[in-house]
Amino acid sequence: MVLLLFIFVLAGFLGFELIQRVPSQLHTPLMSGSNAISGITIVGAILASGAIEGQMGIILGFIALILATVNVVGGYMVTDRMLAMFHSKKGDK
Amino acid sequence: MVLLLFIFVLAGFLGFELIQRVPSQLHTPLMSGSNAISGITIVGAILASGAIEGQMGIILGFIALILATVNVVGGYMVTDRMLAMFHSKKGDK
Amino acid sequence: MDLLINFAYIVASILFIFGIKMLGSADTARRGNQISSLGMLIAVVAVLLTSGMNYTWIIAGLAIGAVIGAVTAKRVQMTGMPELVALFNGFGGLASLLVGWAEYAARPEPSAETGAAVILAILIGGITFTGSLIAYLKLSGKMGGNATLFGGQKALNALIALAIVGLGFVFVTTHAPWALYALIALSLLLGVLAVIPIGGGDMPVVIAILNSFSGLAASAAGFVIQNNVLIVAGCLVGASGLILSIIMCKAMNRTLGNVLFGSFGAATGNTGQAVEGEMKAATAEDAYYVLEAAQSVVFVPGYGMAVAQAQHAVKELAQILESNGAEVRFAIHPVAGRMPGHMNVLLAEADVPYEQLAEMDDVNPIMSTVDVAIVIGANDVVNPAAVEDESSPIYGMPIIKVYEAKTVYALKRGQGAGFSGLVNTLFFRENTRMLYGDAKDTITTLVTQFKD
Amino acid sequence: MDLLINFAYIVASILFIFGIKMLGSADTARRGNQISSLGMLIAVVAVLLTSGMNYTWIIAGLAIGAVIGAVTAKRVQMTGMPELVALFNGFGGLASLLVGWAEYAARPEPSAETGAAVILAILIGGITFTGSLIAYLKLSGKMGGNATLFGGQKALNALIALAIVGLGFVFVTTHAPWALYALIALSLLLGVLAVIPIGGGDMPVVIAILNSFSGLAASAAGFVIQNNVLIVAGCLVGASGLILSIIMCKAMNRTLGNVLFGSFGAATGNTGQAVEGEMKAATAEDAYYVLEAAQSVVFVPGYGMAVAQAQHAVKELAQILESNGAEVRFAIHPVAGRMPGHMNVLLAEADVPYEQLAEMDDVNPIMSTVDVAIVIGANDVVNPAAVEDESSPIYGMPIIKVYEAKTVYALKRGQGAGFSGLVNTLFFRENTRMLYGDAKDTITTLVTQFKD
Amino acid sequence: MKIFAPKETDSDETRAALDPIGTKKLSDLGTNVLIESGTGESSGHSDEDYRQAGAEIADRNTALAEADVIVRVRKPPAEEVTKLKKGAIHISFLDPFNEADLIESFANAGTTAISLEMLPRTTLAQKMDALSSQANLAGYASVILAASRMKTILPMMMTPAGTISPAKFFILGIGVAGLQAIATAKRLGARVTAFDVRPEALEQAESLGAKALRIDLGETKSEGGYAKEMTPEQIKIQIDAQAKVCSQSDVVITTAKVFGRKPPVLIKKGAIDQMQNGSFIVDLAAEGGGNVEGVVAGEEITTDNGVTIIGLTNYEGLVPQNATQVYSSNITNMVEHFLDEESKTFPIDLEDELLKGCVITHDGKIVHERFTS
Amino acid sequence: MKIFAPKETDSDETRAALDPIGTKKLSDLGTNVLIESGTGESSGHSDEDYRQAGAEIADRNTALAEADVIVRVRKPPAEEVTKLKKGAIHISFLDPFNEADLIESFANAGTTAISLEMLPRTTLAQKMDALSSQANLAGYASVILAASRMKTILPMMMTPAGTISPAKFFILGIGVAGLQAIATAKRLGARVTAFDVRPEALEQAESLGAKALRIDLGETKSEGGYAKEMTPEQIKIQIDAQAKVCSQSDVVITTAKVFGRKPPVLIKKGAIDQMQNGSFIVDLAAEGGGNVEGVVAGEEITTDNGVTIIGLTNYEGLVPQNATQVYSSNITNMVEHFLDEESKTFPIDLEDELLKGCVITHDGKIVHERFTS
Ligand SMILES: NC(=O)c1ccc[n+]([C@@H]2O[C@H](COP(=O)([O-])OP(=O)(O)OC[C@H]3O[C@@H](n4cnc5c(N)ncnc54)[C@H](OP(=O)(O)O)[C@@H]3O)[C@@H](O)[C@H]2O)c1
Ligand SMILES: NC(=O)c1ccc[n+]([C@@H]2O[C@H](COP(=O)([O-])OP(=O)(O)OC[C@H]3O[C@@H](n4cnc5c(N)ncnc54)[C@H](OP(=O)(O)O)[C@@H]3O)[C@@H](O)[C@H]2O)c1
Ligand SMILES: NC(=O)c1ccc[n+]([C@@H]2O[C@H](COP(=O)([O-])OP(=O)(O)OC[C@H]3O[C@@H](n4cnc5c(N)ncnc54)[C@H](O)[C@@H]3O)[C@@H](O)[C@H]2O)c1
Ligand SMILES: NC(=O)c1ccc[n+]([C@@H]2O[C@H](COP(=O)([O-])OP(=O)(O)OC[C@H]3O[C@@H](n4cnc5c(N)ncnc54)[C@H](O)[C@@H]3O)[C@@H](O)[C@H]2O)c1
Repeated sequence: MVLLLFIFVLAGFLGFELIQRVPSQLHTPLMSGSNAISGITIVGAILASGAIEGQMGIILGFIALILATVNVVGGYMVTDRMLAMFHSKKGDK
Repeated sequence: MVLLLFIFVLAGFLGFELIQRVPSQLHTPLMSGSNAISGITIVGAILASGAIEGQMGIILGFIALILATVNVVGGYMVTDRMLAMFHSKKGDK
Repeated sequence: MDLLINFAYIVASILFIFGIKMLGSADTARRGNQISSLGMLIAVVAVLLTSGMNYTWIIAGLAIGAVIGAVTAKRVQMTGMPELVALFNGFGGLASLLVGWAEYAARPEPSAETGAAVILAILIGGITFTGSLIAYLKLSGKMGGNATLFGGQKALNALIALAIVGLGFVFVTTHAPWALYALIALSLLLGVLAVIPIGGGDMPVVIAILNSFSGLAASAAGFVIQNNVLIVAGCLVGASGLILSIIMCKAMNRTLGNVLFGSFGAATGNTGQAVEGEMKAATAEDAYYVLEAAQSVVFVPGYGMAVAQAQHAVKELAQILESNGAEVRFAIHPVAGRMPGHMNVLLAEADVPYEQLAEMDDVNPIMSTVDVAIVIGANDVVNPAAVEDESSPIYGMPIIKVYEAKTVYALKRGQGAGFSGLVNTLFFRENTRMLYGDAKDTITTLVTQFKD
Repeated sequence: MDLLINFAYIVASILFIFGIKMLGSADTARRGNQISSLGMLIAVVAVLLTSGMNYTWIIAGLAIGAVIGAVTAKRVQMTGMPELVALFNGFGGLASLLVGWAEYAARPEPSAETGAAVILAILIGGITFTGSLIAYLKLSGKMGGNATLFGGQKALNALIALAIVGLGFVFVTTHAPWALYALIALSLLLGVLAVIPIGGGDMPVVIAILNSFSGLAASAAGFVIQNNVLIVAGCLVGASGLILSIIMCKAMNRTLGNVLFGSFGAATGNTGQAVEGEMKAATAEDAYYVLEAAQSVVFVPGYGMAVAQAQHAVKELAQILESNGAEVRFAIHPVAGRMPGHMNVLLAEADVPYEQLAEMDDVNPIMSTVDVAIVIGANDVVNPAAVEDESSPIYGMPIIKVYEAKTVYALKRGQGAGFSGLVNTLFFRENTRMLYGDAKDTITTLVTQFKD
Repeated sequence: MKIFAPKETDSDETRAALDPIGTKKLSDLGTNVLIESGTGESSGHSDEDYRQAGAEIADRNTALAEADVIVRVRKPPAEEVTKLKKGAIHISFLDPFNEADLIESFANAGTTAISLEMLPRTTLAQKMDALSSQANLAGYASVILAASRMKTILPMMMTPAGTISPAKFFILGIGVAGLQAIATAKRLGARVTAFDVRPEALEQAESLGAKALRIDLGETKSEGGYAKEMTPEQIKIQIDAQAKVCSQSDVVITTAKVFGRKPPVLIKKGAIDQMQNGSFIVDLAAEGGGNVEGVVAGEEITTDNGVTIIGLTNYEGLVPQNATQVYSSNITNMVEHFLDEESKTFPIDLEDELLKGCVITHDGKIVHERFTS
Repeated sequence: MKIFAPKETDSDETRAALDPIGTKKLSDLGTNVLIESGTGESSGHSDEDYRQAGAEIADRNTALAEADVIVRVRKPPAEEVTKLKKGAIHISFLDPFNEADLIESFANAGTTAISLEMLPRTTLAQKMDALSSQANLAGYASVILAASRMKTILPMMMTPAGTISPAKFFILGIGVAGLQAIATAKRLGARVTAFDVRPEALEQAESLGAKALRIDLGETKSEGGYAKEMTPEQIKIQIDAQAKVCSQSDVVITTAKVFGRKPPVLIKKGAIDQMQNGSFIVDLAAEGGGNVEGVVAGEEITTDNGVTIIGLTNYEGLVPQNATQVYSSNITNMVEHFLDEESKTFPIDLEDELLKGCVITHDGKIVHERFTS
């Protein structure tokens, strides 16, 4: 648990440092992209729906899995669409 | 061990991100300051000289402790002296 | 096998880190997103290797979720993306809540630590879910975008917070299911209450915050199931989301606190006269991105350029824009400045080539094809009242019709009027953004942006 | 108690993170160092709380080390600091080596993982130790600063590396003490061999690298004794030290590889004529820090300023320097440029106040009190040969004696000569730094530095 | 509608009321433009140029009697007013404050006299504002005149043969002419100091790189773009402060006019006496009496201590081609502004802000409020 | 050592060889300075000014006979050479390529004649380089002259009364004078195109903001800072390209001289015929024959198509005070450079790089290599 906390703290700092000056045009894609990452809870959902005993747990896990997958798959795809648009606009000139 | 590796990786990234644009005047103090931090091995040395069994271990630990302490104490003090000088120069104007 | 999985987690985390970093810069953003999705793939594959899994449910869940996600993502209109992101975000939060709940359902007697983690996962996940839903509704127009306020809101929120703390304590000590259910209900309620009072215009910041929350929720879920990739990825998102929302607030000239709890509704410029619309401030950074992509740019200098002595900086910006491929013109209004030819003197001093100087009559017909018009300390000479408002004292004066350009940046120090003392409705238009500050400073900042 | 200790470790790590971050910026550096030392204190106190410790040795060791460290740190001359840092760094490396060794001595049958960690701690620690020692000797002048090269060096190094890998394998599998001792010896040898061929001028970069190594050694020691504060702090130092050394190389216009393995010795400008000294390039960033602290600055414009059309940028820099408290003058040499009054035309265009223009004869007498002279694309008019070299065709021509200023920055595009085609010895002087590149770009970068 | 531009009668006048560009524009608007032969001679335009632009070269007397609108630069000789047909509109500078008789005769002739200097100086009217357009060129010309007369150069030059210090200019009155004089002298590299009673004008001078002389005069006001008259004490303080600057200046250019009154005398003999041998004073207000004591309108005098005082009455006439261009454009803009598209007439609506300001006589009466009493 | 500055004999000459500042400097160096009465009159300096600077006002004939060094601007009248004492040093412009007789008489008189135009143009010699110091002012004055004569202004102005387009200048020959002309015209806001045969000069013109006309002429060389003569084909190509620019220009300023030869005729009648009515050509090479076909040295002519060709011989004389200042400074620097501190004499060492270049006669002989044959 302590180690996990350690990891948590370090990751937090890293998150802070990573995002320094983001051009405002990228605010939305960045948000959307990191939203997709937050779908990492999919891993938890998989574990819950696949490895947990008890009906209740599995049902909850299953719903969680669907939602998390939507978040991940949809999130990445939307972000990619946004960025593709942005790119082609830049490519124009 | 895996968690430790995790921590190691995160800390490494964090170290990279922290130092972005350092003015050349600060190169030496920064080096000196982080040198002092690398004296953290003092913690290991304390454990070695205080908690390890076996004569050999203790002797090695003891020497390590002295060296690490020199590194830590001397390192911080030298850095502070450097920075104090730098400060007063800036304060001048 | 476990070692492999854990190693995969590390790789996934590293990919997330790179992904987020690359998302922060225009050139690498798309690659960054792909790299982070690769990280996600690795994490998912790794967890699937866990021994003793029941794949039926998993595959079903993955399939259903993937189809829904992919279809919505494909279908959505460009304009609908922000609200979709909000919705997805809400799903993520709910998923974290459910993971926490499921874990409790499976092992109903958690240790204190795990219990606390469960509560956090549920709490943060719940807030994220309903908060995101409200944001979605507001953004998609299914709910009034205005701030919805009612009396005692603050008191109510405080009460709920108190109740949550109490219930949390009860749950950790007694593991009573009812406490859990109550917590779930309250957290969902709290999400609604927190977002409802915030105006539609501030929703992007709210989403950024909720995004940060959903990361934290994932992280909390990670603590529940003791999974470090969840912790790392969740916390990365949590922290970067927070920073991002702060950056966004800065870009809006607000503080985070002000957005979340401040006075709501659209701030109108204190112009003393009723004008429709509001003056929208932008930063040089915003302008940079628009200018960077602009094909044709028209500068409209006025007396403020003379006062700021910004001509040299303007010349430099014009040169940069040209070498960036844009067509650059200076539209000189005959009465700009305080003497005939005032702008000419200044621009000649800065060595702006005469070829770039355009007369009002030459530039007005093509104004609607101009991507960006940059109004540098000019006011009266671009005041649409001269064309539109018959009651205006300057009605009938020819002006440079910058308002027809796709985007207008107006550089001024503040809300000062021009020589004629009139309110300028240009500054309140939909396509106008104010860049406040001394014109020279603003231009120099823009130049710096281009150089970085 | 364990929880408390671990918690303290986390706090210490956070303090280190803040400390390093703050060390990176001039305003906060000193506070940063103090914060990181606080972190160290917390870590030490925490470890002392570990149960079952024998405090006799510990207190003795701490006391002895502290006294030595404090006294040397107090005593050392300002000029001796860099080598002292090198020495301390070496001690840190050796300590890590010893910690690894002690752990092995205490538990001579380590797992494969721990065994690998022990090897790493010993290897990196050993290299750090002797490498630092050599750096110390070179810097303090106790050993020739020149690169010491001998034939077959590379082959030898490769051989040693091979041997280390082999011995490492033996040690991990058999735990044989002799393998360990051999490893220690070889790592010490490798440190010596790696640093000896590097010239004294490059020592700062070497120290930065060794500093990074000592961090990694601590981290390795952390893996040996499974202590996470060691891992975190060591790795932070390792990574930041690496970045720092890369930054330092950039500031010297070199690559890291070039410094460590490249052709050694001083690079002389390819001027075609033998001149003592070397042309030393600097970056605008370096110049910024010197200018920032300068009390009096003299600009010496020449034809290059005209070619670069840098006058406006120069004016801006001058203004910034003035508002920064420096006294700014423009020293105009009568024949600077290509026509009489060439500089006057340009500076008047940029609106440099006439009060700031100084004639050669007025500025020369005070030149030795000037902190920084900035030579902007001037060459012949600041060529000391006119005063010093009787054989020079321009001997006897009056020049602006910038070489008397404390620091000279010369802005040129490259090694081009001036109108007269002569080599300019000014550029090879001890107090001159070249800022290569178009003068306008260089000045603009400087201006940007001030604005950031 | 017939618009007639007669040749200016003043032999010093180099400008014309219309140039070929203006002629063309008026023709395109559907009016008939009549030009007296030789009108454009001194501003660089031949009769042929006008003819190609659509004008008819007309006999002066015939055209005066026929024309619906007469445009010229200077006020007409009194005898010509009677030649105009009833209801004709006469547009020119009129100097109405000093020309009561002339106004009287316009009224008697039943003609509409428009005095361009009376045009309200609103933002809207600027395109017709001939005072501004001419003052602007006068400011430029005054500096070039001084530069061509000086024994020294304007810019600073640091040369192998020593440093030539910059010429010092002092501009008094920072209106349109003063600003352009500042701009021109600055362009040539002179050190320029400037003064005006209106504080906002000082900022404008600074926006052109001049040093503003700030004299504390207590309260001053401005109205409609023109300066108000000052109290005697204020004038005294100002005069002393200026004398000091003058004594250090190589060239002093004065441009201070006060609407409807004699220009203030800002440079007294005492100040001139302290000025350097070889220095110049250029008085742009000379026509109305001058800002400089002893200035003679239309002439150039040199004082005992070697100060040359130039008192031309027509600086803009030094660049006649451009002066004609902008004057012609002002006139054309005015006609275009008020022209009735259908009937091709120039209706005089005395309710109109602008016309109310500049129409002096109409329908046999003096209608302008400042001249009726 | 006595140094004498006689009043210039050419009545058009406004400059003097010494001004009071130079006089003072020479006096401080320990020499005796003699000045003829009225020497500084036209450059703004009274006898009194000189006297205060340490000079003695001397009778011309006496002083000519007494002085060890005679300094003046223009070449002396032939009859005065004989009046000099043997061994006297005479410093001035001499135009030695066209004045064989004068040189002869210097040699016969046993005097040392230093021709300032022959001074090698090394970086070291710049402080004495009167050609540069005068050409510089000539470049400035030529533009101011043109500006004061034009019917239009130089800068562009976008005004409510229409846009005044900038005047177009074409500068031919980008030496010292050409560069300063470019700088001055640019300052005033004109559009400037410039041309020179030396490619490096084009970069210099661009460094002042002019547009360089790049004509491909094949190979051209420059030597010691002077242009070499071109081949006939090269001249043809150049003339055609220039004619086009001329026809679009309001003012053409030519400054092309070739060391020791007649200046090339760059603007032929054909080009002038295509130029606009009211445009100007200012020929700075007029004295040596001119760069412009039909130019008359010292006069101003107007062609049938209204082009005014100005061929003054002394543009720098338009700003006599500064011209005198820098000339005086060149002279003073030269005396100071060669003065023997102890004996206060001006020893002529023909081994010296600079003297070798500019001493024409010495010790009764013509010693300069270019004039001995
Ligand atoms: N051209 C002529 O001959 C002439 C002569 C006299 C009068 N006028 C009149 O002057 C006006 C000219 O119009 P215009 O558009 O050029 O100017 P304007 O209408 O007077 O507006 C100037 C604007 O510049 C802003 N400003 C002032 N200093 C600034 C600085 N340092 N940085 C950024 N912005 C600054 C001011 O707003 P903030 O205070 O908010 O910064 C102001 O709104 C017309 O009304 C015209 O009729 C012209
Ligand atoms: N004033 C006069 O009347 C006159 C007339 C004719 C000749 N001269 C002679 O010209 C010389 C003037 O001396 P000076 O010191 O002014 O100039 P200089 O000696 O000619 O040196 C100019 C320097 O500027 C550098 N440069 C060129 N373009 C540049 C750019 N874009 N950015 C940065 N640097 C640039 C060049 O070096 P890189 O190529 O390495 O960049 C060159 O070394 C004297 O020898 C003088 O005798 C003067
Ligand atoms: N509305 C417009 O757009 C418009 C158009 C043209 C001019 N204007 C303004 O009208 C004003 C006057 O223009 P003008 O040039 O025709 O004015 P002007 O010729 O009447 O006077 C010239 C200047 O002299 C100054 N002056 C008067 N008495 C003085 C004294 N005792 N000492 C010093 N200075 C004195 C005046 O303040 C004025 O600035 C200017 O501010 C100008 O900007 C406005
Ligand atoms: N050593 C020094 O420091 C120093 C001092 C003064 C001048 N100079 C240099 O000497 C050079 C000449 O100076 P100058 O002004 O006395 O020269 P100049 O008066 O002899 O000639 C003027 C210009 O005309 C040009 N020219 C000649 N024939 C031409 C033709 N057919 N077409 C077009 N242009 C033609 C020449 O190239 C020259 O640039 C310049 O480059 C100047 O920089 C050097």
